[in-house]
Amino acid sequence: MSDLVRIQEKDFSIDEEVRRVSAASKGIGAVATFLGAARDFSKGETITGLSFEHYPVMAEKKLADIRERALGNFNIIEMGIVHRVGKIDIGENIVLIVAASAHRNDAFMACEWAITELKRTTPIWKSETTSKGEVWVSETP
Amino acid sequence: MSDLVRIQEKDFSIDEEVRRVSAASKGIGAVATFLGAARDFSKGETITGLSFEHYPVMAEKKLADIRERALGNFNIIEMGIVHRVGKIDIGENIVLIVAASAHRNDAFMACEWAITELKRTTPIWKSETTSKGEVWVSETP
Amino acid sequence: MVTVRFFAMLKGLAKTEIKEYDIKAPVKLDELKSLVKRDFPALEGLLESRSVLVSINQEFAGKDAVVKDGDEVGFLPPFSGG
Amino acid sequence: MVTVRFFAMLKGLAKTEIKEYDIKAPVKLDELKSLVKRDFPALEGLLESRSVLVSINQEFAGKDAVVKDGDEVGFLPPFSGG
Repeated sequence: MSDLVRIQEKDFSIDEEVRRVSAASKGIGAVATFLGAARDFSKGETITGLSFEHYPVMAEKKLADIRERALGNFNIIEMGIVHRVGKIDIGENIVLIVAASAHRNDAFMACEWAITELKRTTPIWKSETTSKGEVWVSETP
Repeated sequence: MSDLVRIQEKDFSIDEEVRRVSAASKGIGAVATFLGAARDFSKGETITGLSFEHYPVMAEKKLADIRERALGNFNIIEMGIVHRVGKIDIGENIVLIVAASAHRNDAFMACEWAITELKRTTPIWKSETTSKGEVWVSETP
Repeated sequence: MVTVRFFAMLKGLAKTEIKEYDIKAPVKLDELKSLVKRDFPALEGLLESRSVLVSINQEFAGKDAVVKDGDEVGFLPPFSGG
Repeated sequence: MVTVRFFAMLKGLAKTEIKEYDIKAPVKLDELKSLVKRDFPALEGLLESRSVLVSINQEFAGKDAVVKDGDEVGFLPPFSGG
């Protein structure tokens, strides 16, 4: 299901991603999503732009692995994950997790787990542009 | 903020609702959403369609109240709630909660609380069309 | 005049959505309930059950509430939105 | 040949993204690390810290891993995706 898990430069539509995931089954009654967006502020610094770099092949592998483990460990029907790379303006979308299940608790749990696991295991790096220039972010809040 | 909290017959777009909520601040970094969709199956019965009825004025008041209490009790920046009424086909959207915050835990908590509170306090009723005809649902799963 | 509104299965059982009562002086909610049960015997069990809530003018009302001229009273079966 | 890849601040400090080592017989990851530290002194502290992970052929590698001809080794500073 490679189109359910993607790393791409271009923006995504939440409606489209939810449709893609929901196509898995008419038994889906609950869809929890997490959207990460580019904030203008971090650790006291005003941010004017972001940029993301990833380790190609490995990052995609880790995202596919998160989906597989989510399907194996939570009572969900399908999951989608999209992460953008390259330059991202303030207010723009960065990452989307979509977890679909029959009942809402399962969807929420899987969604929260997946975004935490993404931050922990996926080789993607963020740089922030501030008044001091462009700096790599070494910690995830 | 009446357009952030609505009851309507027509479908909604998640992207549009997230944009509406995100317009509140550029400090929004995390958006958790819950989408309730029409399943084809409930308590052993195949469902061919749904219909929702609400108590006008009171239902809108209760949704506005959920948003106010969410803003007062969780560290979120904004919240939107949309619930559809009238006939809804299988696979279609029913309800959307959008919770936006700086950090993801706050968004997830407020989103889960709001959908639970909606089910508990908002005068909206679902009827399901099955092979036995149209029946009102007296319990929320 | 007090307007009583029925929703969902209550509406189906009562075979009507609205019933008006010519009430001028304030009455206890329980008295209004008795009138409703008399007029709609099919609702008797439900109106006594804790699962049917009551609203007065679109706000939840407690057991001891008082209904007065011009009020709208809603009988609300268990919600199933979301 | 073993290909070493640097990411994020490591890439900036090393002033390169890729460095190739002419390794034929398998070597311990630690030996490769010593070569890298020799060639890129600015990375020394980071490569010794627990916060920089190592991958071999796009999978996380443990301390005792062995690197062989044809492998791709990644030095991965703390992730900040999401």
